[in-house]
Amino acid sequence: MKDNSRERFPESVAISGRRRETARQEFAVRARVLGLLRERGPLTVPEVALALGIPAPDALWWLMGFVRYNQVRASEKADDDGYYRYALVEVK
Amino acid sequence: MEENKRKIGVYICHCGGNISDHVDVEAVRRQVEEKYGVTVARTSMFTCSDASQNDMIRDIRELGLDGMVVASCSPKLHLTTFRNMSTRAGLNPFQYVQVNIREQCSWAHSDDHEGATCKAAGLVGAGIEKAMRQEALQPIRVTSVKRVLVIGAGIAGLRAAIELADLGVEVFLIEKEAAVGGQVAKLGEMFPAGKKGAELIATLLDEVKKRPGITLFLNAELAEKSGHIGEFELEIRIRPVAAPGTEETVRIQVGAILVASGFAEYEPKPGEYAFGQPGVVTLAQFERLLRESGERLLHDGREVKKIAFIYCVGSRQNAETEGGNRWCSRYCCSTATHLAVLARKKFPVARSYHFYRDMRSYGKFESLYEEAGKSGSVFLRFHEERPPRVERDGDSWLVSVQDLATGGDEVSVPADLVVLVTGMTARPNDGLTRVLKLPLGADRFYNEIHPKLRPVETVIDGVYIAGSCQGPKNAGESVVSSLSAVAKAAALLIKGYVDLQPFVAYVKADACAWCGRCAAACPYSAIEQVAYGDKEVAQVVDALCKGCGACLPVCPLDATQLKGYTDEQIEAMIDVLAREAAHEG
Amino acid sequence: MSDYRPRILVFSTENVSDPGIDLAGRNKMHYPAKVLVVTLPCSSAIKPRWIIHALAGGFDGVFIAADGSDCSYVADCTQRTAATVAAVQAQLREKSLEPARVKMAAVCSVCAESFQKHMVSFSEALRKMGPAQRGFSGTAAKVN
Amino acid sequence: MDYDVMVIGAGIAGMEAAVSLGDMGYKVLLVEREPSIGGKMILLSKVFPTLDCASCISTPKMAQAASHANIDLRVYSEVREVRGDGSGGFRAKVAQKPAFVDFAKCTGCQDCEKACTVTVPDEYNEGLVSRRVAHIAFPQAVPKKAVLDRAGTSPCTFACPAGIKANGYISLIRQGEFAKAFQLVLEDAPLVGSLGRACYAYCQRECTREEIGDAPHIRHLKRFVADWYYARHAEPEYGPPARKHDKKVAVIGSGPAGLSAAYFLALDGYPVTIFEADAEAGGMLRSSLPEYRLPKDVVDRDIRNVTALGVELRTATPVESLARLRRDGYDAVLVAIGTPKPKKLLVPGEDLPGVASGIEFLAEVACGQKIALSGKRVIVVGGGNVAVDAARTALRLGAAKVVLQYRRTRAEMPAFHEEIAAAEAEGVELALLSNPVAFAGDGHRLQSVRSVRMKTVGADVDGRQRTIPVPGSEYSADFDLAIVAVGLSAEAAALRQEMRLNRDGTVRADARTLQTESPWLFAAGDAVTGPAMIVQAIGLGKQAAFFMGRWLRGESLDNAEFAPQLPVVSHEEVLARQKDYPSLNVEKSERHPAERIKDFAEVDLPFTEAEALASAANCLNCGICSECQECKKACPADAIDFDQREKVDDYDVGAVVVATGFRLFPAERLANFGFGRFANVISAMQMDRLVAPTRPFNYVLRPGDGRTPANIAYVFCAGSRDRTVDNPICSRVCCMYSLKQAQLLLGALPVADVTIYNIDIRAFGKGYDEFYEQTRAMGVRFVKGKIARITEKEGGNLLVRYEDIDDNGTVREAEHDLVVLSVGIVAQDECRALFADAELALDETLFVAQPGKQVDPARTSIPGVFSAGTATGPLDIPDSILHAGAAAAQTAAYIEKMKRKT
Repeated sequence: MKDNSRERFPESVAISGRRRETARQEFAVRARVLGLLRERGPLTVPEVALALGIPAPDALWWLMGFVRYNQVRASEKADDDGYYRYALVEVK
Repeated sequence: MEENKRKIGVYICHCGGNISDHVDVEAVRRQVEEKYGVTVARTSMFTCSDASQNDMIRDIRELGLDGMVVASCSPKLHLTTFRNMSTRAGLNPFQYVQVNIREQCSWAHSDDHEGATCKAAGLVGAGIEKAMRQEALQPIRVTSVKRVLVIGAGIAGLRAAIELADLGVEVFLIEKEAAVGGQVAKLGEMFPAGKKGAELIATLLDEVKKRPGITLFLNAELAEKSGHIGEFELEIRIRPVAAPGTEETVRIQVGAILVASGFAEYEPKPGEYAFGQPGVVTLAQFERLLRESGERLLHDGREVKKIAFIYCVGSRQNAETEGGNRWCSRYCCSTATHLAVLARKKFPVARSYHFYRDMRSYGKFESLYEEAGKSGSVFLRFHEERPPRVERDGDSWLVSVQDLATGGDEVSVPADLVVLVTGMTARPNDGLTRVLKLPLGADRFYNEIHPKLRPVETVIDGVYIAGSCQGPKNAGESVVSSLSAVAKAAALLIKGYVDLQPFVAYVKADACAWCGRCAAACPYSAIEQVAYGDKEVAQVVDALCKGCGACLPVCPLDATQLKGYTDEQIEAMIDVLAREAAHEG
Repeated sequence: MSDYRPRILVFSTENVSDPGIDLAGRNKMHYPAKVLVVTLPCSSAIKPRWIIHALAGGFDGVFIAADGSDCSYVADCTQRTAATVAAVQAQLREKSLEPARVKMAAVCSVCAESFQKHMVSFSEALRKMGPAQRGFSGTAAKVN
Repeated sequence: MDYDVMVIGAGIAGMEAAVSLGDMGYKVLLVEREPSIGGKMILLSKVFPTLDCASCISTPKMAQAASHANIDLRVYSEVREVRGDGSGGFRAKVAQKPAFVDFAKCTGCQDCEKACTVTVPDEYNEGLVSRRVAHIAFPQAVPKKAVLDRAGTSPCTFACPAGIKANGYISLIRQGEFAKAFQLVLEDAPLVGSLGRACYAYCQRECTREEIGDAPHIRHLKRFVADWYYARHAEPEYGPPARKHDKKVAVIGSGPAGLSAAYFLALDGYPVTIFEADAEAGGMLRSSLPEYRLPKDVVDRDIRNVTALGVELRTATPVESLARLRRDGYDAVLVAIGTPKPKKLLVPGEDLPGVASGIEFLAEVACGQKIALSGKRVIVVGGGNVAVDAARTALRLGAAKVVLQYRRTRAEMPAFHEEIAAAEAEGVELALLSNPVAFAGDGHRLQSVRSVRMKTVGADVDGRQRTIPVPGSEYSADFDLAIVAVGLSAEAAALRQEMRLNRDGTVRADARTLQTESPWLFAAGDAVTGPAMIVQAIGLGKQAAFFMGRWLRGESLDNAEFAPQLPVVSHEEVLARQKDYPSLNVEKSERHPAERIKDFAEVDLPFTEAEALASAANCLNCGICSECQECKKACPADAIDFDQREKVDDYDVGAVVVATGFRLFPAERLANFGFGRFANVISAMQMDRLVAPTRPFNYVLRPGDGRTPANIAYVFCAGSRDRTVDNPICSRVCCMYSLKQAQLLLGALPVADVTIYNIDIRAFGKGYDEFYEQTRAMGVRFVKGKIARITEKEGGNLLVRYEDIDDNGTVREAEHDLVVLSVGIVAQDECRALFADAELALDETLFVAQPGKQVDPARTSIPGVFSAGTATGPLDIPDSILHAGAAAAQTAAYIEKMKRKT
């Protein structure tokens, strides 16, 4: 028997390095993402990714972070392809 | 009137801006300050701070407050804080009312300051109305006798009795049969510990005998029950071995009852997989055969070399076409693989063939399955709609199946012995069920209140269920649940009393004209019919009432009331709320 | 009439729906401020009389945030509460008031979003119906 | 005995055991390492087979555990050690981890969370979304208290002698909060603009990212915020603070140390007067730093940050006598007079006209004296910053040739290497391993410099290469001007007579308090340390102000800790957090050398906003918390406490219940399945979050591109029943939780297809098989299949290759748009290490062993220690709760037995 399951199963790193980096950059891209939504209206994740030239998983990540803190709102329904649109929440 | 005037203190919290940024707390304070019955109304930056609490304590003492309202955050956060503060100050803690103007007001309406302020005033006003009509309450203390009746002296009952005795609780342990041990006593080598069932039971029985606090009655059944949690009056009927045909009745008083009445093995219907014919046995019969065989594994005088196990007999049945035992019996997969391993070990010539649907060797029992495979067992999976066929083949049997693992090819296996891996069913216990009024599930096993919240409790307060009477379990699991029931029963009895929350229902006897609707509506059988003057009325047994209020809407005369939620309180609250809501601010 | 804002009384339960309503607030999910909550131990306790009292006394609608299947008191909580609602709705019909003024939905401890949506849509529905008071003109309303 | 029993872990089993024991009347210490109780269950969506909401089931239990009269709850705490006490009980060490939040004050309002400037993956949402570093674990947390994640002090911040929170202002810049970033620097040092240009930036050298590239340009970012702020605020936005104290302070010297001390004392509410001998304030900042590095208007603006506080600045006012100052009514005096005196080479001809000291040369240029060097040849002797500055200044004054002469190698030049490179780029020639031996002239002026070549002869005590002259290597070269910049020392000013001095002429003061032998007299800056960096002087000024304030208020200096910091985070620790570091590449830009030597305009060009954002985005947040102070400013209850530290308490407990739970199998170990590589391969726990009402996304979406999945696959036994990954046993819950999720998914996504690849369906508990049948009836597809490999197609869909068990093991492929790995459960075996003097036996899968299996389910190998719940192996929730109940009963029996013994 090995000594410790930490060796067998090192603490799960489900939160990969990429995620941590993506998280860190959240604020740095915030103005760009919000600016884009302000300019172009509600967009889907792939549209945001394409417009800013960033990977789609990152675009999703950032949008969800903004949704969480009420800066961005998701549409009620998905479009026919299954994508929701994300709109800027205008602060009064 | 004036002398009855209540003295309510009101504290409104800023929560450092979390409330006061959206609610004009000073305006709310001014508004409630003038209310009838309000002696003092203050605001505070943080009502939960020590300083504020000390102010409240001072107010309670110096102004002789008999009611307190704090309007701050959700009661989930600070109800206990302020109840404790009230207690410290000498105010009855149940005369404290928490009003939530943060989560349900300032935060929800941070977009509407006027609306939020108006609503806060309403909510605080309603809280005051509630407090004004709130009498002082004491927790309901139910005395309990430190005795438990344990029904069933199988492994679960024996183990529970020992533990209860060790916790200083006196135990009456009754067993319907003439011997203790239930199903486990009949078993040979068990998994995973490798101990024999009989040895296990003998050890437990020794422990029982060592403890003077345990009284064991064999051939005994519960005949009558009255009373309630803490104080049940019971009648035990015993058929003495010494005097067959006679009966003896023992009356005992206990605080709780623990039912560990066990299960029954599924008995295949005649013809089910050729059951009833020679060479076709149940799991328990095979276990016994294995245990009792000497040098060679013999059945009906013939040596058994090839064994066919057919799984899920009496379990996972189709409701329409089969017996309707829809449940999985949980213990049988592991037991069958365990027995196959044992058979191989004891009789190296024995080969096992397993006809199964899903191998449910859950958790660590996976190793049994692995071991069985390693020791030569062959596993053939069948589809539920195409069960194996068992046909006579000369002296032995031929078991055929469309083996799914080989793409549905028909595979036939000759077998000297066919073992039907039979499941568990509820043990018929109509008498006990009737005496205890225990609820049964669709599967006829006893039903717990909630599998996660209260897994060993029943709707009858003070009556616990444990072991396989609640559902299929192996021996170890039965013990786990019986010990769990011990913990619950001990919590109830160990102090000699139980404090129950005082917000219980009550019946206004003058208004009541017994119709029985409330009693029927009560899920806890907490309402009795009693004489009152020259009429019959309903009465709530405080000790049984959980305070859900299910009896309120059914009373045509508004005679049933719930403390803390009386018609007067609720309607006064509604009136204030309606008035504030009417403000077009 | 356009700025008429319906008043809604919500009956909620301590352990199940109240935390859900709290969560809506915590998440700053806005709904009309004319939504006021009275908390009970279990939705099976709600009396038709209270609902009528509320509608007679100035509320335009009553919403029952029911325990649903998460109730820890009463196994058939939903059916019982539904029976209460049905009884009240029958009384409303007698008064020629819309039965839809009384609404019930299960709100569990994390159902913040559904609560908010219920409040917004219920409020909108009541706005279309107009004030409930007309059903209680004259003697019916005994509000102090 | 402090407690009858200690329960370790407040998941569902720990809570159940604690409540049961509490109900029995025992005093319970319930220890939970997370900030909230509730364990993993509270994070689930719904629970099988009844589909109750996990939160509705858990929260009443959590409330009960938290408010139980017999339970003392310690959240965010860790048991460090348990030792037998020799009589059946135990002695436990329990550490309260610092949350940096005073729980007694926190109201759970989340204002800190909204203000926080650092985002990290949210572990409570299985990394699917971000959360802030200041956070409340999850909405149903009990207690509802905020916690700050701090790994320690970031190396940049830790390195700064002035305690400037580099990580903090970078974090604010990244947010676009330039004004706040400026304010944060200003809180630690008044001279923001000067530091943004002329600081030697220890922070930069310590930056973890220096090792892997694309480090943020820390100092340049500071300059960026100073420029940004000064451009918008020509004057400080504040005036003098309310005067809180009457005692007056005199500061002698207006260099960085004096200004800094004056600033902090004034902020503290003291009246301060600065005495400066020179005509203008600023000390070396003004006199020796050339304009092209630090424009004078920046120095002026920086100084106004100090004077705006009402600090009186008396320039051209040399102090001759400390005693006089005391008589004039100053209660305390700070000496911050620096080291203005140039050292000499002590070679012949040094006093010739045409031989100048570096510091004087720079000062003359700085105060506007016209020095024309057109066509002249200049030699600068020395390798420090003053030397380099002098050389580059000489070039800008028109010198035809500038030689920088240094007696050691280039690597050993003490000057900032960036500056040396810039000097070379501009045309300064380096004469290394060379030393002047004489200055020769015609009696009126310098004409040539005679030098000797040097060679290295091994290292001396401080590790520097020692050099000696090479015999016979003397040579001579013609120069019009020689500038000697070989160091500075203290000046023999008159008032030095009144102070105890060290041998080297520096003022003798206590290293910690900066107090001298005369209690009212403090000293700071180069006057104490000898020549040092600006930022060091600023730091000392601040330190002196701290202790002077205390002394003036009559408070003891003995136990006062100045600017306590957490230990520094190691680079290894930071780099271990992740594997790859994508970055935004930004280079700072500068004027072309040929252009810049034509005037004294700044060499470095400022960042644009976009460059600043990008550079700041590269910061790794080594401390996790950046210490930006935004939470502290936002908290209405003043609950944030950066000085909180771990506290360890000892308790005597009668018995111990180990309810430490389990861990999920790390899915990335299943290399063939692509978890962590393919965005649309997720773990079942992630799916549970996605279907939970408190979900991380607005809906059930695939993480790859936010599309609603339409064809979802479940891979069963991912990390269970698999010897190849060292976990041979069945995890017991995965079948059922997956069935539950499938049902929830079909409810949420009515058009979706769900396929379950499984070997057996282990629906064994009460109501489970019925649930399975119900799931089948709902249309979920069950395939008996072993997954061999998952590959990702373009667009994010996944190809699942499996052996079809029902078809003779034929290998097939199917396409899905989301794959869920039904990961198993493994042991959380750290609990074993807690027991110092006894062995907590584990079974072969490292779960806590149950030696009394059949009849003593909660017994462990240590008498008095019991196990509860999944610490013993995989269990579903009902079985965990039952086991916890059994643990409570057995623990109670043990306690009773011990009581009877005594």
